[in-house]
Amino acid sequence: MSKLTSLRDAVRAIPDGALLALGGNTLNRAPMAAVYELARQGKRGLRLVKTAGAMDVDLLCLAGGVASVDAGFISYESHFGLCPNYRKGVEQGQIQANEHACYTVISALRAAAYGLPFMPVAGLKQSDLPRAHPYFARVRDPFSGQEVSAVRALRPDWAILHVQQADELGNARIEGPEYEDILMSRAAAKVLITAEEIVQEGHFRRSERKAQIPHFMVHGVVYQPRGAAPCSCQGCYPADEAEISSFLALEDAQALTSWLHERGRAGI
Amino acid sequence: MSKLTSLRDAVRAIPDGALLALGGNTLNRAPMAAVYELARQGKRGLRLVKTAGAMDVDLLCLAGGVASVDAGFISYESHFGLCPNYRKGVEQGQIQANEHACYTVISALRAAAYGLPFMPVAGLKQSDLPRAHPYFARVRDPFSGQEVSAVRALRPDWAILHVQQADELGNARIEGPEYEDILMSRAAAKVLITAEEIVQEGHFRRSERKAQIPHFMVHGVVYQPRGAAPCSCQGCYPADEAEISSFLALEDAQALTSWLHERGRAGI
Amino acid sequence: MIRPCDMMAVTMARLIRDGETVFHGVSSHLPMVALLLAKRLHAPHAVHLNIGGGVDPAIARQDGISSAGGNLWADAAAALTLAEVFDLSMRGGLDVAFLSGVQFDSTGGVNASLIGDWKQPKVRLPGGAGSAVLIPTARRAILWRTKHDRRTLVNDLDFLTVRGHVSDLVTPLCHFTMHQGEMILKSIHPGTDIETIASSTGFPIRYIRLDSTPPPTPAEMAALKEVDPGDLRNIEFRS
Amino acid sequence: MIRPCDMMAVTMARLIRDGETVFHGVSSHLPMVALLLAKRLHAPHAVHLNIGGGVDPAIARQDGISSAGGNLWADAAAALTLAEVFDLSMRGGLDVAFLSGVQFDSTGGVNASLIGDWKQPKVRLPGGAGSAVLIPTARRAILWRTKHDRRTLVNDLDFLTVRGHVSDLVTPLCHFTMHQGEMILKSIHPGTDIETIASSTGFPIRYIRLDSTPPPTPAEMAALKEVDPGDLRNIEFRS
Repeated sequence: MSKLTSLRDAVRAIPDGALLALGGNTLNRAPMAAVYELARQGKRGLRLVKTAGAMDVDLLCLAGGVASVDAGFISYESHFGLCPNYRKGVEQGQIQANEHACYTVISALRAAAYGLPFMPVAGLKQSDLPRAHPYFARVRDPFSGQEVSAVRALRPDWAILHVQQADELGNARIEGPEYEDILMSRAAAKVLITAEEIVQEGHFRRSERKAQIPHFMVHGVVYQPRGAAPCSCQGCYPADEAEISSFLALEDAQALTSWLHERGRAGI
Repeated sequence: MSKLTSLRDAVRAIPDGALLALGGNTLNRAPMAAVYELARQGKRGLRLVKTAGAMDVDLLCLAGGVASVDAGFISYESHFGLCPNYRKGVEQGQIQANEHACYTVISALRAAAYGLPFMPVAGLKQSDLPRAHPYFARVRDPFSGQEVSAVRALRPDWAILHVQQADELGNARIEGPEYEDILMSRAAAKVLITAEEIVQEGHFRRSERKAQIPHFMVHGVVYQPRGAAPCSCQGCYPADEAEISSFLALEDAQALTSWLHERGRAGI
Repeated sequence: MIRPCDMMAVTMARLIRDGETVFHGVSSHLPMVALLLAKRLHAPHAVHLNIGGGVDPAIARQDGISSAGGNLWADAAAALTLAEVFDLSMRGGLDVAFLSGVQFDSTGGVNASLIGDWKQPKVRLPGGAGSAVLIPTARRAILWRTKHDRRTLVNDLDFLTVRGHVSDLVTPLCHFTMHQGEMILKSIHPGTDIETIASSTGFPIRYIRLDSTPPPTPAEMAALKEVDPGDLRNIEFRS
Repeated sequence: MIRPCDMMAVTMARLIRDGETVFHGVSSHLPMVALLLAKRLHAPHAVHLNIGGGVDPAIARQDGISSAGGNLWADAAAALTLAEVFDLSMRGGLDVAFLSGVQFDSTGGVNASLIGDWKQPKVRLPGGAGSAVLIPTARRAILWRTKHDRRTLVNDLDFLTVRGHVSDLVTPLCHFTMHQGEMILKSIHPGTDIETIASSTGFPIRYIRLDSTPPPTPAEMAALKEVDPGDLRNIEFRS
């Protein structure tokens, strides 16, 4: 029942057009190795879901693989500035920007995890967002009669999550910030795990730090050291500024292909 | 900013009539020392909330302190049988049994934690429960138009939780089964923690096993070794069958008073 | 002489298929043992979900008091809280839920709430725990009850705690299964007969093909003793 | 010469009161430093909430790349995920949220979404992150922006990402505060004057009483260097 597989085979299982939740937050613990492989395989029409994305989303946009992005925030942080490829794709009408408050992404994922078609959301009040997007609505509290906002469920076809530890059955543990990863593993129909380290199942059994993602939710496990690089991975490595800058210097999809090819030969 | 206090003073802060969430599940990690103290102080009109309660609920019922119980299951397990005092109180019309599916208690607490007046609930379909109780209703999904069940929010005035470790600021950590305790700490307006052990704040800071209940949600911390006994406490002690049987032999509230007095003199 | 608890545990275990996600709750030592037995025998990859929150616990430590305790967490590889197990079922990911009750009717209806009128019950029962949401959402719900009499298997429930995806009902006398919305007799445990069952059942007994429940095999009995050395499967019969 | 980042950090820090729960998100080094400064000085019991999920991290390790990273978790005593921080605000438990944007109007409206027409934007901005739900639910939202010009402080927003409980807006030039639904000038930072501010602001400047923002005190500057040895507060000005 081992689910260990290669990154190439794991990513092959993800179809064009998939609704894809990406773990991590901005430049932290994003599943970059899997993102590279999605780009290498030339996936098209991906519909991305994330509270706050950065290089992961931007790279797939440069690769021309993105149809839409449901997110609260898409940008690098600090001196890296905005995501140029995401911006360009949206501004040229090739990519649909489904702007959320980060919390409405969480609420939409919760709805999926709870088997619900929608989730009421407190807080979304005076904003043009509900007017601009059909995934927002109002719903009446059946007890008080008062109205409250609601968001439509987002049930990703796949969640791709990079973790520090997994066993070959699929049990996976995140150390440090969890971001929305655990929720994504519940909301998605299938889960792909890339892991810094493959441990024995007994490792979790003997520990009080249990896997937070149980094996039966997971459909593929890839041993992928530095699988979040050039983003940071808590307890393993910081973000790699030079590498991020190197990506940001790429001018087009062709340049990206060569850049990915170089990294592929280096085993990244 | 220490919140360390005595059990007596902590329980004094809880008013008659409070909506009270009790941590743990059946005979596991229920906050029994605090329950004893609620009975000793003769609290009245308490409205209890729990997914599955046993001796905690039954004891407060015998003490005459309970107005209502919102729960999915109220019973001992295995050979201890039903909760006689809860049964009697309900059957005599003194206690309101607000039967839930355990999950609708969870959903009602989630609604409170998420600042919502209600929570939609999948699954509650063919049942007399919604007809019998006003906290169930139907709500229309604003996107598909289909109907789904809903439960009214339950926002406890207090959650009383027994944990293995807390620091004096209120940071609290549960080891092993969490049951609904973490959710209760979010849903309740105030939280009372009793703890097997008081640790230094630095203990959590140095560890990767962080407190799951942050200090600012907590209003009182009581150092209470064996604070779940005679229920079990994971990693500390098993349930005490003799002591549970001793309680079950009590015939009335007066007998309970003596029984609690004896235990009080023994420092329990 | 086959003990009813052994016959029930084995019958329930046989209903679990390999790879299924299976949940049991509180007061559920019998299904817990049945699940451990199935995992030992024909369903090694069945997934054991429970209130203690451990996924596939090895249960090195027995607990006769609770089937919702920390022993179901301590040696598990992954943790999944009760809330999350419910969520799993709500989104269609739970294959089997084991649930009990006090009254059962021939339509698969379950009453675990009360006896008498719901506005002023004669007997307040524990309540259905997760039944009201799990039985309609799990792929199938397997019911068990250690009593089989006309007060348990009734024509009319005093209260409908839930009706839903009930697939089977296992009692000390027999095994019922749901067929086209009706609870029909599937097999009779050794040591009883259809007349005894009919006279102990409040609703009409119907069946399509009637089998004898195969008695526990030596292999099943040996495995049963291994997974349940403390005889937890017998707790409900002792009380 | 007072650097704008120091003046802004100090001004924002002074707005935090002791014991308050305070959240900042991504791309938020300046409010992060302001909060650490406030905790070092007058608000030791302010509670630091963030995306990394650590409550009151000591932040022994600086991170110039992200204000949402693991360093905000590593040495915290308690963990609270982003989802739970949002929940806290939704139920009325968050005192202060620090948020930014690209356009601000005189009613406290914020645009962080786009420039141009929303159906076909000229510029796609990062998005409001948590703003649309936090600004209406936090007791007060403190806005900051490292640019102060007529494209930033505008009469008409291209898109209303959110309007809500904005209490203050801090820029490199001045400090605005909300008064009866209107953003009014509260104090002018050293080194500028009201004419400069008026000509750099797209909406009419109004005030009730106009102060000079007190320059950072030696104690504030000393504490600032202690909590931010890596000069993270200056990141937005360098880029």
